[in-house]
Amino acid sequence: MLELESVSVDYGAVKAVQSVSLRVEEGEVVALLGPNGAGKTSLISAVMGIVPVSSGTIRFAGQDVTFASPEDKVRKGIGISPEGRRVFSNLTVAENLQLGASAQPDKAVRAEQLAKYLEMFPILKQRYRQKAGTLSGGEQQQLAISRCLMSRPRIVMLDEPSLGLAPVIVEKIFDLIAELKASGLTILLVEQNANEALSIADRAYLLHSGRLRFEGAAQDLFNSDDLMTHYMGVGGAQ
Amino acid sequence: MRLRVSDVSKRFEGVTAVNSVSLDCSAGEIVGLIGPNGAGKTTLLNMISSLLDVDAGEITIDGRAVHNIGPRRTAIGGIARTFQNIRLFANLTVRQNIEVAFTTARRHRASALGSVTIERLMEQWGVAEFADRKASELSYGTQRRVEIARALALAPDFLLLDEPTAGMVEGESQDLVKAIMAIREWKGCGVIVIDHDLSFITSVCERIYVLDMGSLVASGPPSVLRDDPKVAEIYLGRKARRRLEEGTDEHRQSRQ
Amino acid sequence: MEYVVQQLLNTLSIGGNYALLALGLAIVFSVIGLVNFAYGEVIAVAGYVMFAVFAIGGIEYALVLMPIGVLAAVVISVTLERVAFRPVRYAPAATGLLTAFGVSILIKNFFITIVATRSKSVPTPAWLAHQIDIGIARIQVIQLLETTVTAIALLLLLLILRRTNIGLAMRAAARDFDMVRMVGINANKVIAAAFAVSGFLAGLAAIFIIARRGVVDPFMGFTPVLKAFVAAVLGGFGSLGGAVVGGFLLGALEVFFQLVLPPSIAGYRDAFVFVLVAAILVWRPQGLVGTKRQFGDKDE
Amino acid sequence: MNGSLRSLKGAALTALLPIAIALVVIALGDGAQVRILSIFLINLVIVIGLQMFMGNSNIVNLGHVTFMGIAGYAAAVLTIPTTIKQTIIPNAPFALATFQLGPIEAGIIAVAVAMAIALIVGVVITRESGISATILTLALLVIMHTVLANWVDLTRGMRALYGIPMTANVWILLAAAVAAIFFGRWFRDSPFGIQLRASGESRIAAESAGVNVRFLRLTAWVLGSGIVALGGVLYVYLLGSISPKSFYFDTTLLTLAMLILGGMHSISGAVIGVIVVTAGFEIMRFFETSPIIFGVQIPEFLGLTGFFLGLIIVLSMALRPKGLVGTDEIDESWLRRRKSGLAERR
Amino acid sequence: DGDIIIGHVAAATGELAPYDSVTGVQCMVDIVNDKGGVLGGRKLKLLSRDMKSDAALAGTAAQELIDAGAKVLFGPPTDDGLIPAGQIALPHSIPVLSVGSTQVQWPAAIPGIAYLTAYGDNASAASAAQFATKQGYKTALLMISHDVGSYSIATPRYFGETFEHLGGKVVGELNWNLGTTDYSPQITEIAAMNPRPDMIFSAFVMPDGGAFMRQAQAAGLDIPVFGTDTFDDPAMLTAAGAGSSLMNLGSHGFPSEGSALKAFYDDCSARGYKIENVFFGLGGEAVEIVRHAIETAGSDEPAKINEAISNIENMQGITANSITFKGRAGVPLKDVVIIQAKDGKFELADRILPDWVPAGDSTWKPANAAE
Ligand SMILES: Nc1ncnc2c1ncn2[C@@H]1O[C@H](COP(=O)(O)OP(=O)(O)OP(=O)(O)O)[C@@H](O)[C@H]1O
Ligand SMILES: Nc1ncnc2c1ncn2[C@@H]1O[C@H](COP(=O)(O)OP(=O)(O)OP(=O)(O)O)[C@@H](O)[C@H]1O
Ligand SMILES: [Mg+2]
Ligand SMILES: [Mg+2]
Repeated sequence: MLELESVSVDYGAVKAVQSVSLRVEEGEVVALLGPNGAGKTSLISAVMGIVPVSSGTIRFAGQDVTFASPEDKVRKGIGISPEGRRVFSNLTVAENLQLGASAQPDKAVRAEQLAKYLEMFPILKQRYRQKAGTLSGGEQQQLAISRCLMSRPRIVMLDEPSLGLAPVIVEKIFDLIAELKASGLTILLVEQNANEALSIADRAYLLHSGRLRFEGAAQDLFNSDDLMTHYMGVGGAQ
Repeated sequence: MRLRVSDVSKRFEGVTAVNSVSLDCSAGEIVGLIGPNGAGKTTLLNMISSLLDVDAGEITIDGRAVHNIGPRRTAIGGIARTFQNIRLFANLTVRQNIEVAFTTARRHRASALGSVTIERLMEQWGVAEFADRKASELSYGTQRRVEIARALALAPDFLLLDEPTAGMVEGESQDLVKAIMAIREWKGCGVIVIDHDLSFITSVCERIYVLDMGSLVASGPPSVLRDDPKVAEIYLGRKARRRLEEGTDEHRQSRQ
Repeated sequence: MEYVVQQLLNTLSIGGNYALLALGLAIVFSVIGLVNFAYGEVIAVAGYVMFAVFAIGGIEYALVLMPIGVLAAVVISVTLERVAFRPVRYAPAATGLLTAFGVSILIKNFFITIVATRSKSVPTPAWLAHQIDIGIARIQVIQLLETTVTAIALLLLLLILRRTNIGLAMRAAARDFDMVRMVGINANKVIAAAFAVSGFLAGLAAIFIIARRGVVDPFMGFTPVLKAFVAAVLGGFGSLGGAVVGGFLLGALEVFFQLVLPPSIAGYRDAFVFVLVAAILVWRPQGLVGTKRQFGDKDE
Repeated sequence: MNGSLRSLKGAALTALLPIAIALVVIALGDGAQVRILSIFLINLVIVIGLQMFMGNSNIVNLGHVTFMGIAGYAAAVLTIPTTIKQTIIPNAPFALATFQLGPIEAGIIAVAVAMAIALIVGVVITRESGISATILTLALLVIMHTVLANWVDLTRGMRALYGIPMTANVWILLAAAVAAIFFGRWFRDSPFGIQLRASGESRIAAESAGVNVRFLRLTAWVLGSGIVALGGVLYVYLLGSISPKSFYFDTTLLTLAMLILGGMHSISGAVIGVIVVTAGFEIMRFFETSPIIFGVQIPEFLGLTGFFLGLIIVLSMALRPKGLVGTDEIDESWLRRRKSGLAERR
Repeated sequence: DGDIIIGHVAAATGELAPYDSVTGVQCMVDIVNDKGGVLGGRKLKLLSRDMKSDAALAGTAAQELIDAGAKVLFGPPTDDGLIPAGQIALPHSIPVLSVGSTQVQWPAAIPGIAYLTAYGDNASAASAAQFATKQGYKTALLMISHDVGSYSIATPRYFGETFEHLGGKVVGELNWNLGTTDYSPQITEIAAMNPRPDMIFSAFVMPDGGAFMRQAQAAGLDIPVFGTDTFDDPAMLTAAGAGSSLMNLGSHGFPSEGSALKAFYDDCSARGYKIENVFFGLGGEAVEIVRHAIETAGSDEPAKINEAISNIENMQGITANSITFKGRAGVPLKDVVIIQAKDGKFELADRILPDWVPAGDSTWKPANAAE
């Protein structure tokens, strides 16, 4: 469904992503892992089109969307919960969710999605008329995730969705991901929480210094002590 | 020295963010503050650092009231902090970022300053190599360390850390544990730390306080996390609880 | 008392003009944080286009000229956004301010070079100056129009901003442009829309200004926009309701000091007005309409 | 500390360019060119004064020219010979029409008066942040202008005051400009300057690090106003006459454009801005006089200077939104560029 | 001996531009040269520098022009630019004539070399007062402003002084501010005066005066509004629209049939110049004064030209039939034309050499504060 072919991203002299090829099939959950500064966020931003791709092509549902605008991509069915949450701080929770649904023309679907996420994250219901900027960090994260699902996209890219969340909510998020997966949604998941991510993903990519170091079944990465310790610092030794 | 928060409350139109919470922290102690999202942890920290006024209650250091005096006087009074969303001075260099606080310390906290220098702080926090780089050019983890170094440049009696491990990979969190332990050894200051990384919290804290919906629901040694069913219910969820019970090595455990 | 009623009506229409312009400034400020000092030139462009159509095209029907003027203001406003302000959209506030100054200098001197430093006349319809007797006072058509147009424009704007997606998107784009795009909205269009609305308001104000002055000149926008700035800040910059309140308040202050100051110190009118404005700002830094709140470490 | 040595060197480096320009013009230029140089040097002083508050506190200041005006008028009224004062401002308050001071005493008093007024209004202005503060500075400008225009007994209203001994020669102006560069750089790099800049980036974080934001803003405001005031004194000593029109929006915009165009956060930016705008302005003015170039008479085009000034501002802001020099001093960015080869990105 | 250079420190752009005229000067220079120049065949040459309505730049421009060999300087219309230019000219004894200024005190600032081309404001205001009295007006309201300078404050008070000297009464003063769009508060105020004044005198500038008259007329305030030369501009007529029927003014000259001004305008129109307003005529007059002085002095030496100008007596001018500088400290004695607007056109109503003129320096105290 989403296909990247030798995509590179530069920020001036900094080569954040170097010739990365990656694909996400329909209905799959794909984990994208890597330490700080690996280039995960840059890659996702490039897919969305908010940072320019310096070379390579991006295809979505068979179409070349390398140079399509972010808004077009969202309307085609790509959703994103970005790094740093990026809620509209001067709008209320309700207004944030309303904007999240912009790409969904069907009113009924919008209403249904709204009801669903307000139920899943009751805190959003309680803070419904509050300015999003004054929410706590974790509340904002929940809002960001709900917002991107409001339009019922075909694929979502979640950039560290568990960041700053209490364990109980993290659990909820992974339950949600599992549920979304079951309902057929395609998911590209960026996580520091490698274990959780790999346990839910079908396939995984490991990124380091802008280059791919692993691609394959999630379970294989999970079982590779070497890779995990070396790149993710998992296990305590560095 | 003892920082004491007594029956402090804060309301934001309609929301009681903090409801009559009391806690304390002594010099040399590392205290954890945990709780679900929106529990009021950051709000409590904001009140201790005087970024917010308390609606009721008081905050004292050795009996001297330090609430509602504004962030500047709080800082001079010996309370330093970091922010959940990193707030560095983006266009200043790492050295200058630290110097901002250091200047305050030199003028107002000379006696507490001892042998602290900007260079030493940068060494200690592993940012010396970036000394002349702008804060905005650093990676996330490095920024966090600069922020802590800046807070320490105040030679504080109490250090407040708001989610220092957020966005760090596990290896980095482990390093942070050591570094925070070292702060205590070095300056003997008290530390209050908020975090959602349980292995981090359990490894650094002697005591923890658990907040929920603005109220204190539990406190005690880190084991309350495991032992108090209420905490488990509101905060941990099934899996985290299971992991805690089974041991701390997350990676290996869950791979079985 | 007839005199008092009459002066109140005068105040309303003067304030209405300030309010229109303050609103136009506030909407752009609230969307991209730009302090648009080139706004006066948008007014001037509206005027000069009307002049050109009259002088070259020979058209002197107000009902044709006026819509053309408003349209010109919309077009220039949107064009300026595209060519001048978009490149500095993410830059520090001072940069946008200077770009606006630059645009202002450029347009002003364009008129000086191409047309003249001196004023040029634009025909205005006689019916605008007609007087309507309303019992105790007489009101001119133009005053009536100005007050009602302001009221309608404000209501419409508030409706748009509060109720429609594009209004929400405008307010959202103010904080995070890319994120607006990432929820599937063409944010460039949103910002262009804000400038279009701003230009529309300037066009309306321009019509009233020109109807009163009868001529256009390169410097015509300066004073009204200076006042509009003060009005916008008085009401709380970025707050649209505030801009309107600020506009009327400033109008009232001016008229008040115009009337009560004895001739020996009447020349100090602007100093009195601005001292009072400063006092209000110091008393309520968030503006008359905004509320002061504590945010702690959170963002507004 | 070695930091202050570095900023001293930086200031010297920054001052080199205006000094070189001045020496060349003095050696080779005609009367008019020396005059242009003089005004350039005065603008340098004013723009550095503006930079001190605006560049460090990150608050746009539209009111700096106020202090140029106050000091200019104070110096004028004090130095005009009593015989002239008796005819043009016989009713001047405080018996000002009855005595005359030398240019140095008068200059010192004028700057002191301006700084005292800056202190009083500064207490109010520095309370505010962002656009509110900016509009307060604008209000200040309008109020000052209105007072100058109306206080006829003292200022002669909009009519020019004249008879001021023309004591500003180009060497004095050069010395003042260089001193301003060093002072501005020293303040910027001093611990207080750094704290003030920090508060401009994040007020919350700065206060939490113990920064006394209001006090520092006020300090920068008063010192900066003092430098601008010095510029105003020199301006009247150069011109020999003075009228309120010189201290209003045109001057405000021009000096502001110089600062922002060069880069408001650094002294190098201020200097480069003044140089570039002055040079651009003079080049345009040359074309405006319909010169003959390569045998072709360029047609006269009034308003060309303004047109191009606008164009240059818009273009350079679009291409270099942070100003020509950027946020750092020139020497700082050189240093950084040299070092960045060493420190690699993780 | 090449061309004799006249340097013009011109307000070509900026807010003073309507009150200066590079083209009027240039046209007259062309005419003089076409007629064979001066001193038996030498040509005049005009160099102009735009001072952009900026005082400091006026000084620079003066220096440039003197460096370029100017023997005479023409200056901008206000003293803030004239004085720096004059101070630079003074050591060279180069005479400085302001083309458009009517400010009586400015020549005193640079004594000995400074001249107005126009009459002083006191003379024009006195002429207007004399005319108004003749029309039978008994009470007058003064509209003043501090924003423009002596022109907008002193001129109305000169008028008031003369008007009262001639037996009329000033019934009040109202303030106006430069750039005002809406004069309704003042108009309502005047309409409520009881009894209403017979006339209004103001020194409005362009285009504020037009706006005021337009709005006054629309509000049914049918009182004549007097002004001076800033009103003498076709743009003012159009700005005033229907309100131009209220307009009366005292100006420098009127291009009536057979007048020197008409001839000058016609000649210049034929040469392709565009006559904007009466300052075009003053520009020509300034050149004529200099030509006259050079011929009289028989030299192009600045000091000699200066001397000759100061001794001019009863010279035939362009706007005025007789110009005298001798014994007048730089402010010429000229007659004033009174113009009225009828059906959107200016008409000559009278030509007056005022019998009584108030002293040149008003203290600018408000008229009614004297009691
Ligand atoms: N706007 C930018 N300008 C310059 N360099 C950048 C920019 N954004 C990111 N980088 C650099 O690009 C590299 C990749 O960053 P990126 O944010 O994509 O990493 P990441 O894998 O998402 O890391 P993290 O886990 O910390 O979020 C880093 O070295 C970073 O410093
Ligand atoms: N300035 C404010 N205005 C209004 N409500 C606020 C403000 N600050 C915090 N709140 C509300 O108070 C509650 C507590 O917020 P706080 O930031 O203290 O939570 P937290 O415990 O730090 O959560 P997290 O772990 O998610 O960061 C939240 O529900 C939040 O919405
Ligand atoms: Mg990332
Ligand atoms: Mg928090």
